[in-house]
Amino acid sequence: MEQPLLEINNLKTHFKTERGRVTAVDGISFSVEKGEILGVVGESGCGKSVTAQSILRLFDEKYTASYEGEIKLQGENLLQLSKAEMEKIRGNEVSMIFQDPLSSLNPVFTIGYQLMETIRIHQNRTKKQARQMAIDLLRMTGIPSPEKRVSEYPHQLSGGMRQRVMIAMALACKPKLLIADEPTTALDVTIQAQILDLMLELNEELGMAVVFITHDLGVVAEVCTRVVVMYLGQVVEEANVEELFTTPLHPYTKGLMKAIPQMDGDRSQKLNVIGGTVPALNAIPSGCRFASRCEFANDLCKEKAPDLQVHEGNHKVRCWHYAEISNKEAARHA
Amino acid sequence: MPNQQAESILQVQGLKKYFSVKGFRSKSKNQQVKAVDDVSFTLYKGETLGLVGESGCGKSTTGRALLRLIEPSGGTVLYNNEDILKKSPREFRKVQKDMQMVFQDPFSSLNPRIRIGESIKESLTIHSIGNRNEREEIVMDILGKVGLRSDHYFRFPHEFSGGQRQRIGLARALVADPSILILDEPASGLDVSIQSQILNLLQELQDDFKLTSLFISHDMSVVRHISDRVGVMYLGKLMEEADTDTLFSNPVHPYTKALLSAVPIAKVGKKRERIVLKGEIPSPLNPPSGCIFHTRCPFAMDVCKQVVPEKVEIQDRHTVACHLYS
Amino acid sequence: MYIYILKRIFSLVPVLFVVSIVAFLLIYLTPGDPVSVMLGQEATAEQIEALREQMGFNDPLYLQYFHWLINVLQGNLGDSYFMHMPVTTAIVEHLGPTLSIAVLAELIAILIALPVGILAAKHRGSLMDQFVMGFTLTGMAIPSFLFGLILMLVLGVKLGWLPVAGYQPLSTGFWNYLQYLLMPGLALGIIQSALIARMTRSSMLEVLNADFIKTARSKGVKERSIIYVHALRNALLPIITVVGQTFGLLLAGAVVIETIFNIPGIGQLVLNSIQSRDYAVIQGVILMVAFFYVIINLVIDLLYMLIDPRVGY
Amino acid sequence: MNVVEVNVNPKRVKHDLKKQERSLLLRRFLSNKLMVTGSIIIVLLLLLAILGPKLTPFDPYEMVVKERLEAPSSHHLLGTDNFGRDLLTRIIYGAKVSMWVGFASALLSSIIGLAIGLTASYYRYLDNILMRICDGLLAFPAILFAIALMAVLGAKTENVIIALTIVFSPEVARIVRSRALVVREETYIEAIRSQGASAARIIWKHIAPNTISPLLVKATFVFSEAVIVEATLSFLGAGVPAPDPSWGNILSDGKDVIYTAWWMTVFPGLFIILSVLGLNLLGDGLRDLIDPQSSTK
Repeated sequence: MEQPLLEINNLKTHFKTERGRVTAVDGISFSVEKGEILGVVGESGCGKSVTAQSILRLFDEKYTASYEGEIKLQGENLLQLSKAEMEKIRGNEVSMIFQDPLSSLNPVFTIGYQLMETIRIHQNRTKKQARQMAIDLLRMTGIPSPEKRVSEYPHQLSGGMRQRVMIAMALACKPKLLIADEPTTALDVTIQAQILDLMLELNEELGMAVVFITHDLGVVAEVCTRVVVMYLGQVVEEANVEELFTTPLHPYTKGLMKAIPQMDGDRSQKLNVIGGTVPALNAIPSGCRFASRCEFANDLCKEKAPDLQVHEGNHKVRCWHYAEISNKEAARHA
Repeated sequence: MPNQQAESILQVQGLKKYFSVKGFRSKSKNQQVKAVDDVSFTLYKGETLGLVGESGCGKSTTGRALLRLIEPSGGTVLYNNEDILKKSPREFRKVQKDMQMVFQDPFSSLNPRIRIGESIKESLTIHSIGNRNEREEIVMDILGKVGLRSDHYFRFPHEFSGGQRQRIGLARALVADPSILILDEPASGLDVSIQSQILNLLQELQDDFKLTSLFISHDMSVVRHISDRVGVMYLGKLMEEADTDTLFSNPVHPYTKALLSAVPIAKVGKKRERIVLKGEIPSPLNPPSGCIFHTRCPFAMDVCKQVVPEKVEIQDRHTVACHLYS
Repeated sequence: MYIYILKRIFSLVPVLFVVSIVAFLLIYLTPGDPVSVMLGQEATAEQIEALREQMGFNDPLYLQYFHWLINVLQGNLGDSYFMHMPVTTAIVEHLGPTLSIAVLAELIAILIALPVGILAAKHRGSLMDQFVMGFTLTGMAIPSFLFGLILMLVLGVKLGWLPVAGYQPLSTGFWNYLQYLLMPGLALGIIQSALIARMTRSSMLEVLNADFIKTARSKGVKERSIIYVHALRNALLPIITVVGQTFGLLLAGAVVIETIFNIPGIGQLVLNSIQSRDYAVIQGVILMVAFFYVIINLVIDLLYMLIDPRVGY
Repeated sequence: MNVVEVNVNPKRVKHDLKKQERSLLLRRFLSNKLMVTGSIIIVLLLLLAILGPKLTPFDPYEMVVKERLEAPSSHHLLGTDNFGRDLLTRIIYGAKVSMWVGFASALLSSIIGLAIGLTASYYRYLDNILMRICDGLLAFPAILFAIALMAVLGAKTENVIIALTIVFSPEVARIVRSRALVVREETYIEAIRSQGASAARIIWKHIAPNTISPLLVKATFVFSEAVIVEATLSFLGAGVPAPDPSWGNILSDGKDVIYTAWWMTVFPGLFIILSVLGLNLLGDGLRDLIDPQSSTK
């Protein structure tokens, strides 16, 4: 199996706060193959967005953030690169789009300026060439009359349009990997559908791998090929999308799946509930982090933290009793 | 479940809310944004009507107009067959006891400077229910009903999580024993696992308090789960209204079809063809003529461009406003 | 676009109206009877009364206000009894030095404040940042006249680099003109820079937390141009607003500083008027400064349009 | 902070909670470096102003011509002024004047500013009128406006307070109004309005308490600015009239003899800087302390 495009080993991201050091991402490991769409799913505070931004080292490393572990892009560990080398990679080999289209574009510069900026940083193009490339990029992401839009300002466009501009900006230098941090969460459902279709087309056309961060399992099912489920700074389950939805193993993943009101679910049934609340990052319990909310937790879970074991193929899970739980449930249903 | 001969408790007829936008450029005279344009529906006792639609469709303005948080520009709202829009503030206060609202953002729906018990007690003091220490008892009792402890009474909002704050919002709405509950995206600001706790709690409370509710949300699957009937809104107009099962199993209006098909399903292998609407939601400053959906509708006919479609009842309590059916 | 300009200008009318009312009331309520001063001690009561009637001092208040307003609009701010000349000429004669100090001080303030504020924001939490915060806090704590005295003591007397007092108009050569203005300019400018630096720092910090900065960084934009291109342009708005608002403070500061370095500017005019109870001059100066303030803030408002495309759209 | 299981009678819980909150506030107060240094400076100055007169043997008004302009010595710790009066004593009495003028004008302009700001934010038709008046008043720079007002009111210490109040109230009103307008749009105001609360109840129980934190911070800065403006007024001879001592008029006496009697400029100057710096530190510290949300972030 040739080398994966991106390989993250035991990534830890620490933040200095007034109340001491907080570890938002605590030993994350997963890899992304060329042209694959990997879903990273979890609830707020699970560290999925911190993981995404750690890949591009977007946090301020002088005063607040520090990293441990490895982030290998085609064998090269990004954590050891200098600032200048990192700046060459950002927007060129790996680029990113963000959640809130209203605030992710600079309000005082035109769309054209911000698009051309990416092009001219990484490729030596004249202003005229860069402008033409910008117009083509806008057309590629489905924006009507791109010649006019180029000289408009962000506040003149709708949320959906702005997200298309963000995607155009990210694709300016044909990156190998696109990190999408909840790109459609702030959009309406019909606009979200358009953006998701666009991303699927671009992934096929350009063979560009995508790390898709979201909290919406519906979006994961529609877009991703493989999924990583995160809880409180750790990966608790990793599987192909079919396996994850048909045979989820970790109690948290199962709980999440049953907690969502399904479009074809039984309306008379009460929704499944995951009790309690997520522990605070500076008060992480010993043992399994999900123990406080897990109905199957026993003393072993409370004392010793399980690590990510391989169930079969590339289906991994971080739970001591996932096998017994599945058998018990299978027995109950039979 | 919707019982057919249920007694109607609130009749909304031709509700309108027009915001006038001062013409910024000389040539554009004072334009009007028709945020809510001639919306009519009925709330039946003990039922939950879901109001669903994308941002800017006027669903939340409709909710606020019923409580006159935003003064409507027209239409009538009959409660105990009196039009509450015409009542004087003093008379309207009685209605305000019976109609309570639950808001979306857990982090700004509670006064940060006041202990949560006090915030809940406000409603009792305003409607002079019980005397001083009786009120404290009533509040502690309602705290228990929403899954909090009586000693939470003395804590400040910043000491609670998002889910707990929504419970406090529910307690505040229910403490004066209302008959109608208007919920504006009560669970949209929460994570899935907390959202399910709140939705279950909401259904229990609706049964205990025999409440009639108007549930406003952009999340189709949540609305489907909790509503008995559903109305779909687009750019200020009510496009279609029906019992939940009818609407979700065979939607009639092209917009409803597109809306439901756009919702991503957390199931694998069910690749259904999706109707992807072309173009963007038109700007409310100059909405399209005739049927406002015609610019994006795959079945748009000439008549749709000129004439505004009438609301037609194609089946029992299943109405739609579309020329394909009038 | 032009609608915005007209709107801004039009919105000034009520403010200027209030300014004129306040200025008029200040004059009207000031004790001392101008007429008796004019006629001197020997004048009999009847003569004073006749002159009062003739000059319209017994008219109803609003009538006096209109007369006063019409005069002001024609540039006539009444007469100075002490200096026996119209207030307007007195002010215009003394305007030169005060304006030059104010402009010089503002330049010094901006030249110090902007780089210092930006660097403090860039190296947030570092020693440099703490030093800047210390400098701004103390800077705001020193009254400008006190700092002027200290500078005079140190630069003027001890080191003797700059003349301690006096003023040479520009016509007598640039360095000649500048050397007298440097010390007052520095005294005012450094205090003013403390305020603007503090504002620059907080405005830059706010912008640096915005989402579009993270987008720029994710595009591989160099840290330098993130600060000076992406962030600074957005941070400029609140900064120029503060500069506009504090320019009025600066004019008043210039007035005070002059008394230390006895520069024949508006300051001295005001000081002498205080001692000689020549209130018409004081009110005239106040009205002029207020008018200046309103105009400057209008200019700042219009500058918004150039910086932020959302304004006036 | 996770909520611990407690099922005891509510009254005692209320009592314990209040104690807990006080100790939390104290701990946050002590951990706030700015706040602590600021308060120490201000407390020392207040003690000086109140106890000082009892400690110093000299009378601030008694002129001893032969001891004129003496340098700081064991006899006169900070030396004497150009009328032979003990400088330290005059500075102490001056502290009482300067601090009192600053405090009174800060308090009065806060009260007036709060009233104007709240009314303008709630009653929109009044908003325009009140705000244009404030803009008009704000066009007059503080020091010059105070000079003009003193000319109208006459040179008395109380008049300085009135003048400063007129000068600073519009600023406070503008800060209160802008915060109140933000608070007005918050959901909890919409909630209380939907329940039919009266305008007065909404303003005083829900909007006003949430405008206190910016008001307190602004009041501290008004206090420090008032001390500077009073010093400037007295320095120009338009503030606290001689022979009453105030830091400003001591500096004014010292201005002409600056080369020989440097102490007449340095010591009162130091006291002004110290008091204003203390107040600025207090203001900055207060800003972090007041908002409970900011503390838990």
